[in-house]
Amino acid sequence: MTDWRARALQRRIANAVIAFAICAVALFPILWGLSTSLKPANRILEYPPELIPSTPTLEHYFYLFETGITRPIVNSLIVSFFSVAFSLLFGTLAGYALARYDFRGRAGVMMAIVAVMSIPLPSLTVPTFILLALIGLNDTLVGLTILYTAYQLPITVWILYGYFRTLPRELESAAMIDGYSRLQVLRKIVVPLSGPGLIASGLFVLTFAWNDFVVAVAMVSSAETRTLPLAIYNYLGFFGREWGPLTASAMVATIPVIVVFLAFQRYFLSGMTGGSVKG
Amino acid sequence: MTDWRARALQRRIANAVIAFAICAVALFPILWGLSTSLKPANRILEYPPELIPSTPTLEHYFYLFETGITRPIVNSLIVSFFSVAFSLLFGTLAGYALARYDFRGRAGVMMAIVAVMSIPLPSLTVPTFILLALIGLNDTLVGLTILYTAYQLPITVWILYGYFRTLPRELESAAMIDGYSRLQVLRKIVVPLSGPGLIASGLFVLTFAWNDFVVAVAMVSSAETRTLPLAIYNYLGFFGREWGPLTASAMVATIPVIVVFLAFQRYFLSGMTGGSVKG
Amino acid sequence: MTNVTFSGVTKRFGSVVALESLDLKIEAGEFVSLLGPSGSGKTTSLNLLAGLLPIDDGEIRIGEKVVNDLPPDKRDIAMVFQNYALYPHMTVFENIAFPLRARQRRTAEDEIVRRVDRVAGAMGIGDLLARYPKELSGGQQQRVALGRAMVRDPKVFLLDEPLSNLDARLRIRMRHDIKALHQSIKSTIVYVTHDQAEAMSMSSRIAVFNKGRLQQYGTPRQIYAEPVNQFVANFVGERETTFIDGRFVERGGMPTFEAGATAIPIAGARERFPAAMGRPVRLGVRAESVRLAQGSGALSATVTLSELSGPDQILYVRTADGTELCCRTDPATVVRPGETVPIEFVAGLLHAFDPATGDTLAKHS
Amino acid sequence: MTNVTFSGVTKRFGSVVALESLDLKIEAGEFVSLLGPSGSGKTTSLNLLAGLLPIDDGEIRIGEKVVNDLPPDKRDIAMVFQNYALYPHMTVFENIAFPLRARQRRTAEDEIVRRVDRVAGAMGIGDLLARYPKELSGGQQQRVALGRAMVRDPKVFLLDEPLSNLDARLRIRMRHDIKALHQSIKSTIVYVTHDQAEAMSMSSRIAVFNKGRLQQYGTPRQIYAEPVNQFVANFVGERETTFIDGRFVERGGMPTFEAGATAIPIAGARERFPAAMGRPVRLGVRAESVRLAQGSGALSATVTLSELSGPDQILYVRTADGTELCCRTDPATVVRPGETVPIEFVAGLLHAFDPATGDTLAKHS
Repeated sequence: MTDWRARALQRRIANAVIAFAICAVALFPILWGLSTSLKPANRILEYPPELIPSTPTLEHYFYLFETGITRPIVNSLIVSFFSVAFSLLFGTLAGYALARYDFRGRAGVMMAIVAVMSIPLPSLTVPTFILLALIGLNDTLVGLTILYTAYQLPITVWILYGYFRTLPRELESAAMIDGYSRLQVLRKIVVPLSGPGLIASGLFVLTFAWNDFVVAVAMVSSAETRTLPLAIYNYLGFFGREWGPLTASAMVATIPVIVVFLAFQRYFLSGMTGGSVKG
Repeated sequence: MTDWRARALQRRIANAVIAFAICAVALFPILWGLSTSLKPANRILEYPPELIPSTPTLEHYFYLFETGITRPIVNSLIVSFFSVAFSLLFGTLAGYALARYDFRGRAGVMMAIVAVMSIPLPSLTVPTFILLALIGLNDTLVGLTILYTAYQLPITVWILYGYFRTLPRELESAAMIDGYSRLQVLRKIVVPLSGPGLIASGLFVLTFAWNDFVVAVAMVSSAETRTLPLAIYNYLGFFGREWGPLTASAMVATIPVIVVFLAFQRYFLSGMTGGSVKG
Repeated sequence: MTNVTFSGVTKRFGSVVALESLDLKIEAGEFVSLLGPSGSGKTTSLNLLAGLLPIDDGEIRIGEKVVNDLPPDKRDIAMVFQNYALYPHMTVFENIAFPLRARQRRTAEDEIVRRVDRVAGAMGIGDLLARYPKELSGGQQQRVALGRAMVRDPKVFLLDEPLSNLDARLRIRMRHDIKALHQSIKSTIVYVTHDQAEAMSMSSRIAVFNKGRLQQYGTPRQIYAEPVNQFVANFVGERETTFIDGRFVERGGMPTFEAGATAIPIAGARERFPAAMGRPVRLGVRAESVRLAQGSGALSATVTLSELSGPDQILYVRTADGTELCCRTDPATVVRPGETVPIEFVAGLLHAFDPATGDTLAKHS
Repeated sequence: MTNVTFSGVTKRFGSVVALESLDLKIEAGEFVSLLGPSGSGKTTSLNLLAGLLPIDDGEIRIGEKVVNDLPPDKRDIAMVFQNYALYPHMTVFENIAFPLRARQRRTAEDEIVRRVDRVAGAMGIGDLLARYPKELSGGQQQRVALGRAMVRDPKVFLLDEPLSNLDARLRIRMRHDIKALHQSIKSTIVYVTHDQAEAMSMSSRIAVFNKGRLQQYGTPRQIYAEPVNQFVANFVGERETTFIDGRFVERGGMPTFEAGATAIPIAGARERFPAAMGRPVRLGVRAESVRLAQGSGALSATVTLSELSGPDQILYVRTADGTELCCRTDPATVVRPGETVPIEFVAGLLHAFDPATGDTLAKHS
């Protein structure tokens, strides 16, 4: 065996180890959560823990629906859907304006956007709570949707801005020479070509709106407007640590998001790492 | 005035309006938070609210330090620093391996990474709490650092992977022909050229570790290990809604992050929108 | 088929003058190239004509109509871009049909199909109509872009460096195809390029730009053989022109160019450069202005390199005083580096300029 | 200054054979170009020689030493990349000094300064040493990359399409400069390019690749004048070669090429293609193989286009049976599209191939 082949083999082994390690670290918690949610309550805290439950049960999942997790799921779906829709709508308009017009103050706008993306949520929660209370929208799904859209608009604008900048300007010049208005260009040329960018930013908003606990806990007080993350934390707090329902509800919240992400991951990657459109 | 000029003027006005609207939306909550934190307690909930406090006071800030916010600040600094350091170290190694070796299973690794980035934190919190408890690291800063690093490693790997892919491979071939080992190439060629990518992913980790409430509230029970976001929520919970100290502590948490972001925003933007290095 | 007129057209970007008071008249059916280095104003001129940039001063007419204030889609033009600007989410058919469908006044669908088929046939892409742009080669994308421009029978075609993304061989073929296309459709074409070879081979007239100003406007032959100034002489031609400062004097009845210690007799120089005798002159020498001399009495030079260039051989030679020149010879002539060869200048292919202004001293027809 | 030998070198990527059993001997001090279209195996050969890819089969020697298993830095080579691969975070000085500093055995700092200065002087970039790569023009970056390769006096220089990012004019100048550099340092140079003009003008020998196989290896003159097969004949030369299928027959004592209804008398064809008489032949015709005939009796053709190409004129003509040919003429000859002109073929510049195999039928020296 030559040096070259020995080194190639070493390299392959190193690669496999790295790949395995990354996958393991990445997926272990979620798999363990799944495993835990399928164990009977009395075996969850056993030491040493079982990786694969020997007596799997769906009892915790049934319990969830008995204790009324349906309403929070519907609430979360509504809030997430509209947050994504509004973020994409306003994000597209603002991102396109920033990407295509070289106006004075653009640098300032971009800085403001970055600044907002960096603001800790707790800092935003307080003033916005007061705001919502003043206009009477606290403890409503409308209020929550407005907040999620507002919080996620900067990152949406910024991802779409980056994506639009990768589209060749000539595509738009060509369409305008051929008779499109600026708005038609945006709707029929830019948007159809920005699939990956829209998906990437949409997934960002979706993940946030679907998972948010911090904002919701401050804004929501009644059971009717409770979202899924609040419901999950319920099992952490009110009845003591009920590990079974807790992990089961976490899985209910997690699996859909993972499915959506995996379905779109190709676009997500290319959306974040820049445009794939070449003139 | 010609058509062209009329349209150019309309466009300029539209731009100015958009720019102003974005800045206003973006910065309003934070400015209002700042304003609120400087108002005396009895004027905070006044209606209509004052935008600029007529009788500004630092009383809430003094109160924060009297009630012992120093320790949480130090804790947050420690945890944030080490989380960023470890994430960048492991993220660089893994991201480089993924970017440069075309091995079987790379697509699987990337999918796993994306999957993990999409997992709601609450789902992760529960299993990892059990894990940390088992190895005796719950309610310690070490445990928190490990968790933050683990949670943020996927996005770090992924940003750096994207960045490394934009570096021309020939730079590394050239250095290897001239006598560098693979590790020297990574240390002396790749890392120095990846400043924007490192800064972007470092800021992601920093923001998360500095701002996290969800993980910390589950992992931390003693006052000694309390981090800054927990301290802030203290003012929300234990003593009723103390708006003054609440907004003041939110400002204490926010201002440093915004300063750091603005200092690095140039790199952050180019780090996320792809490499700026041309061969 | 319409003429185009620029009258005193000026464009500034901030404080930079990108185009200064351009006057240019393009006749109906002409193929005019705007040639120049980057930043010379050629692309700015095209964008002003297309309506993609507003005009600061002056007037552009297409036909008799002043178009200064018309938006791009009202100018009845078609444009082909350097990167082709094909819509990636549309098939070749949809790309070519786009200008017909995008207009306010819709074309009937069967008319669209008929027209797209005809254009695709003419461009030799009839079998690609169902494909997407990313499935095509560079040359095929180019043809689709041209087809899209042709489908609507516009008054003027604007082509912005359409060949610069193709490789050398394909570029030469497309040069021919575009020129053949022009002959068959007889439209007015305005073609922007920085490649002098493209402009020379395709155009009926060339406008040479430098630093925002029009330098010369004429047929390829005029531009090549009678450059009005040093910039034009240097910019056209495959290789850079060598410039030698000196003066023309009379020596033994023969016009002679003196540069330092070197004296080069040039037969016919008096007729070609009547204004140049007895004054400081900058001589412009191209590879074909230099040839190996048969007899003696000519200048002698040392060969430093020889290179084959297609069916020619280029010799790089150095004269006694260190001037480097190129010399075009037949490849059958075998010369080795280091050899000394006699060379002579061909008056009719030389150029002479005023060293102060750079303007030509030749008597042009 | 060392020779390089490929013996039966094969490289596969998965099931694709990128290079098949290459045998190639490059003499010490030669300038050899590896020429071919993309995917032909030329760049793979270079990467195998550099050690950037492992060899699947066969043997590569640098000098007497088999280097198959040596890592790149142990092969004593230097490489220049298409994108220059300058380190953006280092100054020009640090870039050029890099190969000296990166080696295990360090060079003394004053020796480094001395050597970098010498190389920078030779490359004419002595005043750019403190700059960063992004502050340089493309041509300057190219010179820095060459300087970095030269600083260490390697056994072999590998150049991977180093000129393809430069514009036409600069490319021609750098061709000359690199060839002059080779003459002064006399190192062995292996140069990869897809541009036949570069290979023709610079190389002492050219290896033409296609589809992973070496097609022909010879001097530029041989490659151009005596192509061994149809691929080589078509790939070298500025324009594509026109191929006409037909046969050579004897007509009235004159060798005549018959293609369909067309009969073209070609004086001297019998001597040039002794094996071609009376059998099916594919004739390869370049622009310089066709000229305007003086007398009568020659083939007549209609001019479709004429283009100026530097100091030449290329006529595109179409014969009665529809064959398209190029014809190189003097620009002084004024011919308008649509005119009919008499043309004739120059036997010594024609090529003939076996239509079945594509191999040449010419008698080569």
